[in-house]
Amino acid sequence: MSISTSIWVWMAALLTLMVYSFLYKDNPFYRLAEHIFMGLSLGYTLTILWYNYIIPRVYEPLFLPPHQWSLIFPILLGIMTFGIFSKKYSWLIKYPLAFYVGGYAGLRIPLLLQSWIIRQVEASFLTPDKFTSLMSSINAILIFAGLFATLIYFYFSKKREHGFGAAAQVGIVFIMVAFGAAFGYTVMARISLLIGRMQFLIHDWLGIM
Amino acid sequence: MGFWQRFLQLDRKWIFLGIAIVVIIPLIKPIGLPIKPTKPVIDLFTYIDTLGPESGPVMVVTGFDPSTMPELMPMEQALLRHCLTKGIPVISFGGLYPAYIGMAKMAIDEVSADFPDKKYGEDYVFLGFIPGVSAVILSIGIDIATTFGNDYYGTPIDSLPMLRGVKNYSDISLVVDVSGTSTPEYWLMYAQERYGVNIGVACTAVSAPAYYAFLQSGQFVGMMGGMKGAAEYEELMARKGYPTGRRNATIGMDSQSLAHLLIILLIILGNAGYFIVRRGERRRGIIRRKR
Amino acid sequence: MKKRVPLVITFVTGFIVIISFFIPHRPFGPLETDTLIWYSIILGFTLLIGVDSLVRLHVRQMRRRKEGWWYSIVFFTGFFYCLVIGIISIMRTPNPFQPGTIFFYGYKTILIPLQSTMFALLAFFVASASYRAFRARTLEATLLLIAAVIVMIGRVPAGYKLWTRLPGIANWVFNVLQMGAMRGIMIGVALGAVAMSLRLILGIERTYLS
Amino acid sequence: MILLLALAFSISAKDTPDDGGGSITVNVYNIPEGTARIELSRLEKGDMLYKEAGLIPIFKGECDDASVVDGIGYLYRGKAIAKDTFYIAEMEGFVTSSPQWFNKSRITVLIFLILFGSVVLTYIQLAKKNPEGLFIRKLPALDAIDEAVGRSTEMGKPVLFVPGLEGITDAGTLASLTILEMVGKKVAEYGSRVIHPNFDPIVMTTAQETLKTAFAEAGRPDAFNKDDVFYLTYEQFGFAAGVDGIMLRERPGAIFLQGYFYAESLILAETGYSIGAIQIAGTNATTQLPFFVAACDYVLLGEEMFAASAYISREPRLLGSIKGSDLAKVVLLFMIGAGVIFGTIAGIAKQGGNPTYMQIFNKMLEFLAKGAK
Repeated sequence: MSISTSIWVWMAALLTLMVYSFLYKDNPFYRLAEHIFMGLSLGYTLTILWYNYIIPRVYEPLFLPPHQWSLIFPILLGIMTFGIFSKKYSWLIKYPLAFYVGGYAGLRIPLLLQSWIIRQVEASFLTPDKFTSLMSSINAILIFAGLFATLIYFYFSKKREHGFGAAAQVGIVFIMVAFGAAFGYTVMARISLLIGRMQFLIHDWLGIM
Repeated sequence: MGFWQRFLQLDRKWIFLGIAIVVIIPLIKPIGLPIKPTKPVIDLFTYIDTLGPESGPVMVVTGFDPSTMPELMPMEQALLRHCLTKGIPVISFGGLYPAYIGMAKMAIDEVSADFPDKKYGEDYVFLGFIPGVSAVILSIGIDIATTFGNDYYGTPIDSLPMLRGVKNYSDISLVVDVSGTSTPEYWLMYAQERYGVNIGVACTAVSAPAYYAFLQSGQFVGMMGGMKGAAEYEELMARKGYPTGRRNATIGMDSQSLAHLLIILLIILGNAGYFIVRRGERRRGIIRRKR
Repeated sequence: MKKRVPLVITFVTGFIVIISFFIPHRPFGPLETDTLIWYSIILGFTLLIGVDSLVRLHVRQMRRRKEGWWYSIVFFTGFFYCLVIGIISIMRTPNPFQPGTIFFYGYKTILIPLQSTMFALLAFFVASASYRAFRARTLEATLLLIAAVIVMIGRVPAGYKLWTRLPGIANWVFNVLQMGAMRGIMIGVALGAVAMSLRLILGIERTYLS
Repeated sequence: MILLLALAFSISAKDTPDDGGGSITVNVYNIPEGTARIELSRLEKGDMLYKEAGLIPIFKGECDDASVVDGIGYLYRGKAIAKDTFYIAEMEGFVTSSPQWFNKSRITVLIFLILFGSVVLTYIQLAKKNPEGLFIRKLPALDAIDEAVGRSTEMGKPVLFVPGLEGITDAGTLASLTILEMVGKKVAEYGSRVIHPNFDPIVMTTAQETLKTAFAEAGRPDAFNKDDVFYLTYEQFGFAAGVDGIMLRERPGAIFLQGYFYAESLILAETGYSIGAIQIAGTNATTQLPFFVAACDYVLLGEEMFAASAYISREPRLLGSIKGSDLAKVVLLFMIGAGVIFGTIAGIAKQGGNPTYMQIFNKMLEFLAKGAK
């Protein structure tokens, strides 16, 4: 039992207990920890912003040799976002926003098509090598049935009657099993986070383990 | 109100207390339940195990912050330990976002302390954070030296002996993204699809289901999902007799088991109570309607 | 006029970025990495707007002495402490995340525990949600329940001890039953996102300009 | 050391395909046993001496030389160095690098893009001409919205609408704004109040706009209180804690969780459940859907959010996209279905000694895989 002597570990442990006091009820200690957290994370975001965007992206390439003058445009566009602070010039933000939205949409389309659609369709093809054993054939058919029924479930252009309704029902069964599996997996993730904090409290703070 | 109604109205606090107790006890007195490695983790482990001192370096990318540290730190340390034990040259990349560099530093310091014979610059290299996210992944495909300039400690890339023959992805045998976010998809899109480099993923249990689809279609070489994935990797290391250091993930798995059992019990009890109460109401309802 | 020019900018940027995916030749090929850099510069500026409106919210709370206004003082102290320390450590050492700096120390000992503890709260909420919200009301909910229990028991050493085939079944649920549905959902969401991105580039979707 | 001209060890080089030029791909074949290193050297046309040009990784046997200049001829020589001897591989005929105007390996993506794009655009034009003509089935969650807002106002409680953590460019955030418009109209009719905490400043300003028009259309422009749409914080868990605080203090009767959420989704849904509010969730974040299904009364699953916003607004652009996606799903299903049937026939034919179908099938798969490569 060697309780830690560093005041930083004590501070971290106290803050952890203050946050967990929320489990008992919403109390001033929790509100205190909540506001310390919001204040620090905001200060932290600004520091990263300063260190990661403004210095390497704006200040250095512009003012230090091999001046990249082309960077004037994104910086000008960026400064226009400050238009939002004044009633009169609030329309200025539309220009940087337009560039940001155009760039984001342009980047996503080909990559979404490639990785999320074509690659998944290609992987769903049932090639003969998937039918090596009885089990693998059943599995291949089940995966294909799951995909088929799920796409039917997400089909909005037809009323859900007789045959079509039945396929959608099978679809929701597959979807719910998928959600159940993901839920089960996520319970694991949350518990391991708690274990991480408890290891800190027991091992690093109280020095029991 | 009958027993079951009160039972269903059980205050949340008792459940919270139950979980806390069930998690703390094994941490103080571990039970040591057996761990059975699964295929995705075995695939990742065997791929790295086939590499050796003369094969291309393995790049371990740190992509997690404090909130997902318990699951992902043991994974990163197991990967670094595995490479250093086998003498595989390893590049620890401090990550695509600034928040991760602290984690990368912790991992590399703790692991390299256990390998005094391994020299920095020859057996392992630590590259710091640079802004640009997907721009960074793309430019590593062209030339690592121009992308990073110098390593975390400021020494120029080309003066690091280990990186002499390493120009871009074609010289790297594997990139493992240890990530708590969706960055593995960036590595997939911007590195694997464009430059053909092999990608392994070590992720939180919550993002594992989504990556199974990419694993099954062969886009990922292997995968470690959640603390159990880390424990399996530690188990595979131990079975091969490699040094594992303090097996945090394996110790955690006992608490994980008990917590899961308690939650399953809660689900069963919650539903049992719900059905009993509903049947009770329906019976009383019928009696009333009969009158 | 104020709406026409931004729409043209969105169209031109989006169109050029899409072409540069298909045309590796000189002007277009490297355009993709340039756009990424320009894109993150503008992202940095939008962060500043978020910070401003939050500071104004807390100033309003303090001026109006709304109940619990002194929490805003705690907020500002935390904010300025972190900002000032951050800027100082940037002055001194090039990388504020170098473990030596005070900033990293504050980050490691205060922000880390707070963030991961907040995240670890989820474990408690998952447990109480499992007990109270998790009812087998319908067929679908029952299936979700059964699949969750199988996966939870199968992915843990205790499950392996109970019945050696449990991990295998949990994996089967994952690799087979879950695969088809997850792929269907991914394709559906991806189609929706591509359609939305097309609308944005072609100027059909304009809510972001309202 | 004996200079062994190994017949087996050979080298070849070609312009790197589908690139912006300035790069040549060098391949080495049947690398002799026990090779420790393969050194690559390059001779520029007109020079006399080979110059060092880096190493070829043994495990790949291939590397891209990106330091070449377009249009100049190069000769490559590989030197495989084993323990006590080395092997030389040379090539005849100069190679020049050149940029390509079209990346052939992405032809499939281009075809998908053009097909899907034109289908969506035609549907949008169709929807403009006659919006009623395009049928979309009614989603049960939409009736629940009426019921939820009605019940919440009867109890004299406000309605809470949480828009998720993503910015204005996310499909889920845009769909949530359309649903916000419908909820806003309902709340205005019932004379209640809607609280809208925000994570992204641009979404906040857009939401203020949306609610102002919604209240005006419901004939109660004065009832809209701008301060009900406010900025909370920029940090994920600070936001979750802040919204929980609002739930516990304001005690809303109905809670809408619409948009792209991350791990904090369960904190919101669980606290909402604990104060007994009707919760209607909707998200395109596939990893968070299980929590909402477990803890909320109604959930719009991924695409259902887009369909709901199309159904509510009957906007041609939204209707067109849903109909376009539906048609794409049918086409994809037929493709996979045809692939399955053709694959099995080819498989049987192959057993029966006639492999031609199988070759066609593999060529089809290769073409598709090229798009995915």
